[in-house]
Amino acid sequence: MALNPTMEFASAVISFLFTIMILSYLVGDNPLFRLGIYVFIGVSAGYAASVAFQDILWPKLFVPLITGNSSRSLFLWIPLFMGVLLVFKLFPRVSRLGNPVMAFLVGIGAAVVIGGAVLGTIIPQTISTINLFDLSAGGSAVEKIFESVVFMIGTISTLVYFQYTARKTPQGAKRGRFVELLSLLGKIFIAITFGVVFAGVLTAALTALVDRVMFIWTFLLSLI
Amino acid sequence: MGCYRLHLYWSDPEIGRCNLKSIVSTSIAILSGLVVLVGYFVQIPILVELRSLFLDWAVILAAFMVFIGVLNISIVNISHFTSGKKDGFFGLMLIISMFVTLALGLILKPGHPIMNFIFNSIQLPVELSLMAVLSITFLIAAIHLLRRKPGWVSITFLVTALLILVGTAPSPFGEFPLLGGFLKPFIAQVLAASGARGIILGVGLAALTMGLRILFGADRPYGGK
Amino acid sequence: MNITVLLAVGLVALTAILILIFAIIKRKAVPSRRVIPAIDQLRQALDRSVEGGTRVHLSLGKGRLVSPQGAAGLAGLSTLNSLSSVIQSSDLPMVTSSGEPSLSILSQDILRLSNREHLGSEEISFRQSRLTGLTDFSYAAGTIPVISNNNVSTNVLLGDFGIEAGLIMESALRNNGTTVAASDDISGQAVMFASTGESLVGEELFAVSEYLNHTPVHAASLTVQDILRWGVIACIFIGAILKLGGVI
Amino acid sequence: MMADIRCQMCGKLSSDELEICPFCQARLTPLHMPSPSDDMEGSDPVESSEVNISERIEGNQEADSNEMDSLLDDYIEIPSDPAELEVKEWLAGLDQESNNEMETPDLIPGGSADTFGDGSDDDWLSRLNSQENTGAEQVDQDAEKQDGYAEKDLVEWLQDFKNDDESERQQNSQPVSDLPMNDTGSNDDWLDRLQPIEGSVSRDIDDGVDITDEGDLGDVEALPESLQDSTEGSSLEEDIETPDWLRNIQAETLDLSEGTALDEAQSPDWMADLQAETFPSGNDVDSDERDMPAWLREIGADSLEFGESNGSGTPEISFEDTAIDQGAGDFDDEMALKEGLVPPGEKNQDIEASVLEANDYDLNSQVESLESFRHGSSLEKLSSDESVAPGTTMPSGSLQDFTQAGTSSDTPGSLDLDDGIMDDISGELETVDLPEWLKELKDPEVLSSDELMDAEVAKKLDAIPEGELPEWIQDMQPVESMLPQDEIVDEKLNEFVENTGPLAGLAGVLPLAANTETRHSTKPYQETPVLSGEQNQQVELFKQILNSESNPKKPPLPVKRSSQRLLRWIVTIIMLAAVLVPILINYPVALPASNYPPEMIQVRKIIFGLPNDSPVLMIFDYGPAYSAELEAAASSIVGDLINKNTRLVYLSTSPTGLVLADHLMNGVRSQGTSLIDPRVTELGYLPGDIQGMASFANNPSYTLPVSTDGVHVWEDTQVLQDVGSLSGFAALILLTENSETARNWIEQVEGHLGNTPLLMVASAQAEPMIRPYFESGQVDGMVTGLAGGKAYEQAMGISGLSAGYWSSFRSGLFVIELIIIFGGFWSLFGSLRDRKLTRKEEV
Repeated sequence: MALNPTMEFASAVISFLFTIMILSYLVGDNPLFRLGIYVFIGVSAGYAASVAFQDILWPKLFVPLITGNSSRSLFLWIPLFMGVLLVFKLFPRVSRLGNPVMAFLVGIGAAVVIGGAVLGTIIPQTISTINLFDLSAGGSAVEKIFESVVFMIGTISTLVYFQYTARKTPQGAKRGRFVELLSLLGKIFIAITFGVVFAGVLTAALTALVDRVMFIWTFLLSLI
Repeated sequence: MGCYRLHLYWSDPEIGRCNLKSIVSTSIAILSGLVVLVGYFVQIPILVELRSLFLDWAVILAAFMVFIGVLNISIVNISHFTSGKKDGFFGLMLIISMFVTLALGLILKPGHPIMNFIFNSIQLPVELSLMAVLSITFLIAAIHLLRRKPGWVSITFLVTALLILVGTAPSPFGEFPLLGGFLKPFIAQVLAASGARGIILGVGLAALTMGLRILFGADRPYGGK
Repeated sequence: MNITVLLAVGLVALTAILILIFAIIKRKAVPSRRVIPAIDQLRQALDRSVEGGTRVHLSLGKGRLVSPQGAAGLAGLSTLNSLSSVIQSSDLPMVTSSGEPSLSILSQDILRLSNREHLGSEEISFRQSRLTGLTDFSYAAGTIPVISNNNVSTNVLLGDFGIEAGLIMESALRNNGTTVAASDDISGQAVMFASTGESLVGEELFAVSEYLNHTPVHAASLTVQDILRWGVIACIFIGAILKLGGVI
Repeated sequence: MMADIRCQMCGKLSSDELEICPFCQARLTPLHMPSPSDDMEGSDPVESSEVNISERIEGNQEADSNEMDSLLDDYIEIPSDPAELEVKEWLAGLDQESNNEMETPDLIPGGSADTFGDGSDDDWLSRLNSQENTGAEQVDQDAEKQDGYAEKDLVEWLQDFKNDDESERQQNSQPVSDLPMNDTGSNDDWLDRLQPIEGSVSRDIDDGVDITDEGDLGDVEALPESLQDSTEGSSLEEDIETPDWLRNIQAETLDLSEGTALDEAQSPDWMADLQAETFPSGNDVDSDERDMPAWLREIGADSLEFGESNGSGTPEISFEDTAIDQGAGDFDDEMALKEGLVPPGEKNQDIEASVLEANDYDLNSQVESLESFRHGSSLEKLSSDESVAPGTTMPSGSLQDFTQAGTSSDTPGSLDLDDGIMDDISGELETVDLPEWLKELKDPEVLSSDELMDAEVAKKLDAIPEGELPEWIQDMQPVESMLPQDEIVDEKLNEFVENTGPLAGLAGVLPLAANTETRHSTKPYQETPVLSGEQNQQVELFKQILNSESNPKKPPLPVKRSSQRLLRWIVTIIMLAAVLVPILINYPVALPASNYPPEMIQVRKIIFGLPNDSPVLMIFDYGPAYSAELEAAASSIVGDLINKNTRLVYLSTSPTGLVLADHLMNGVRSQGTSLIDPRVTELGYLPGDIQGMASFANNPSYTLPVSTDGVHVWEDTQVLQDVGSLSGFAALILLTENSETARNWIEQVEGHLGNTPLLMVASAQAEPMIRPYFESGQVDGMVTGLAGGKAYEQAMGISGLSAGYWSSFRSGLFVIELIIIFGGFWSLFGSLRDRKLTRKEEV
């Protein structure tokens, strides 16, 4: 839904002001920056809360409870009650009343974590590493094998790098030579991974800088 | 409560007293977790239904959590303002902006032009500006890296980052075909991806044991432990 | 039930059994672990904070509890549990920040319990455990004043962080604070690697609590991780050979 | 009580009915009638002073022991005055005295044997700390100005002593006024007599160490401290051979110390005790002199006493003078050598140093104070070595009582304790208590220790018949064999003929003068064998502990905020210029992208192959911070989709995703890349993260049945009527900056897509994590970041949003590369320089 020109100009002015406020942090922490981030925190929280109400609580809880159309409406009194109990967490004296609800969330969260780790990470990532050696996928076999072997070495050595168990020696806890060698290799792969990701982060951030500089420039030009 | 160690669980009378409360919470956590976990693997209708129901409740409770968070932020910043602490005025501005946005959002809905106006005028430019600030911050961090932790790992990190950056866009002096055509893809698609996979697998293993510790009742953050 | 689900069930069951076995059998043994420099640096920083009467700040990230990123938040809470007992001896109580309301509430519970165990009082201020924002960047931006206004000398970032962690670490740097950081997100890890003296990589995030405060179950879970690690490596190796041979 | 009598010759116990010792034939009972004070065992100071003599002799050297033993024996055998009658009783009460020691409280913390075990250095430190507190309390008592010493005012150690001897005092049915310390009253008497003397001492000290009379209490209070200190200190001299008969005495008495062998490991312990005793000064000393540590005043007092004595010009005194100088020098050099605490030559400044540095309670200065104390105690030791006559030692009885009161049964070696007492006697003699009986021997005025000594020796020797050489002396011949090996008996000694006393007319005996001549050569012998290697190690360890405690842990080098700020400003200016300049100078934007990545080519193929009016699902899962990058990457793709008149349906799992989608659509419109109005349907926000994704993947029409406009899009012929599931879409495009979100979506929709291609527009920072899914075929095409967007536009032959950013982006990227290169080298060289500096510092 497009805004009318006046609103667009007002939006541009406010955007310009807040952009300057935040970029002033490059000079140093200052009241302008503080004002900018505090207002930003408030707006983002208010926006998130309004989305939570409009897109979750209202359609999924209150509407079914009010209309009673939902087949699960009977079950919806429970989360409502749990939600009320959660509010007690804000008051230290009665905060324990909210513990069972937090326990419920933590328990479900733990199950989601386990399910995600096993079904979403460990098994798929292991299988896809194995599938790299599928020569029927096409391409030069030698090149594919080379890449797959390097890939496997990188994955394995990175995994080995994290091994915690070590032997007690007079010089302190030490891992075996083979493990140390592999973990050294893993360290290289980790450094390379971080380097690549960091380059991506820099380019993403640079894009934002370019966007802001261009916005400021175009806004100033529009004033002239 | 002090009843966070399994081996202490029944020893201390003080602990014993609090066990009844914590046992209820722990049982809820374990049961709800087991239901959802088994529902992942076993397609028993009742379990699947329960899992779906619990997940829906979790989504609703997460929405409640957002409002509790709003109240939390309000309490902290009001106390800042009333106690005349540093940033008290900014805290007041935060509360005003938060409740104005929330009120408008509740009345007009998030998709309304006014809400979009607020978002596009404040949140979007601020986040983009913070991202722009990060570009300078990360660049300075890269400069200081070898000073902070000199070593071949840091050098590898910087050289890799440099190669990727050079391969991302042609330099004013022209392009390095070998870099853009072969080296960058190899580094990004093989070396970096393999390292990333190793890290992700490791995190997956750790997350698995972490989740199981909670289902065992060994870690009970809901009880304070 | 397909093969993937069978594998998943077997893996979860095996992990659970191994953790229980090691937690019971090795409950009195303190296993030998490799040195993690970042954790040593964290210990030193904590000592300096306690001796110097400055504050320790733990940031728990933004990982929603009911999501795969919740594991990182739970690991941060587990570490908070270990830290809180250490920090009780400091003049200034530690302060926590988070970008997720559930983490904020749970951290308040932990600090409250810690206060009761060590100080005999459950009183904690909301300022001590703060929810600084409800979105990624608002959380990071809201943490900047927490660091600069509270005489914080040690910053511990443990949880789900993206590149917005750069703002927190920049603030810590400007306040001459020591930062030890870990995230489950690789982008966050890369940024932390570049911005801090010593950073924890990948799964080391989940090992901090055991390194700081040994408990049988945590020790068992680290041991089991090592066992599973080699199991996965063996699977990859054997699977690759079988794949090359066209067996699978 | 008096079941046995200890023979003063062999030290063995014999029945009190015997007159001759069955072991050495020495006479046990003197030839006189028992006095009323026979019952006063343990309470008389002179009694223990006898033990002091023998024990000190043992603690020093055999030659001295023999000589002094002879004097002692004569003195016992031939009593001549009332004082001697009492002497016998004290001797008889030796055991009782020792037993009393068993009951005395432990005023020397750390003296227990178990503290020596395992060289538990931490224990010293903990004791140090505990002592610090008690010490502080004592100094607080010092600060109180008091008139005389009422019982309530007695300082801690004195109170303990008083309590310990309470039982004995009960037995004093008829108090003997001429005995000091026979009850609390007498206790106060001698203390009262102490006052004026202390005053004079204080005045004397004023020359050297400025002390006012206010510190008197501190002086008296410090007495047992110094005694305890000396006691511990003298315990270092236990490597000396002792004759059997002395060993027996030692054995008997050492039983009291629970068999604590005088092992070398004691060194750190007594140092700890000394250290602890000095803490009061360390804690509370300020410019006010009254807070000066008590032991310090003693040193000053004693030193000045000796100095004063020198002035009197008596032979012993002149001898003492030289001995003192030599001894002091020896001691200081020795201490500096052994402990390395203070360089040689600074010994005389130690006292002032300790006082000055005590303000900020520096443990190192405490150690210096300790050394300075030992310096002082050494002076006393030397002087007491010269004044070996009984008369000299008798007054120390009162001190002995204090000491025993202040010595626990587990103090390592009560013999050392007595040694220590003797060390202090000569120093304390003039200033502290002169028992009544001794006063009777002299004029009313206070005498110096040397005069006292002369008088006593003369009295005893005159009482011995001339020409008679007691048989025990003959038994002990030849004297040379008893002398230390390193001692050279010069010819003068043999030529010397005794003309007074029982040895009159005999040559080659060991007169006092001869003894004093040999004294010089024995000094090193007395002082040298103090610390063994292990003890030195422990002293070093102790010093390390003190240093580690006093030196706080080095925090990491603080970041130079000014240089940080400057660097930040410079980098900011450079980057802003790099981004702005291409805009200002209208830098050509039509530069080619680096290359056409294969994943982007796949996207182009798929978009190009989409039929018109086909439904395309877009998922906006990125935050506002990444909107610039992702809009630049996706705008041309969206423009193509609009141009193909596709039915765009979008949703978001991010609360801000929908408004960002709106922003993108508006951007595309404003860019004018689309030819027609987009047919866009907003499905809305999909909550619940992975659960929501799974739910939508399983049953999209159930999860999001209506659009944000309230239209039932799944039943609307214009929108999604023909689409029942994800596989019904022509393409699914995910826009995200988060690899986790991408992974979750990939995993959830994977089984529901059928032939529907899954495309991804991702941030450059997520590329390495998402790329494997493209490699594995789970993702059919991908455009990453601004570069990917530019490449796509270039491939499609259009100039969109990314083209507008491109020139500034390229310029900024190039500058970043340069900054990383030069900044990296700068940091590398800087760190190398730091390493060199660190190595130099270490060297």
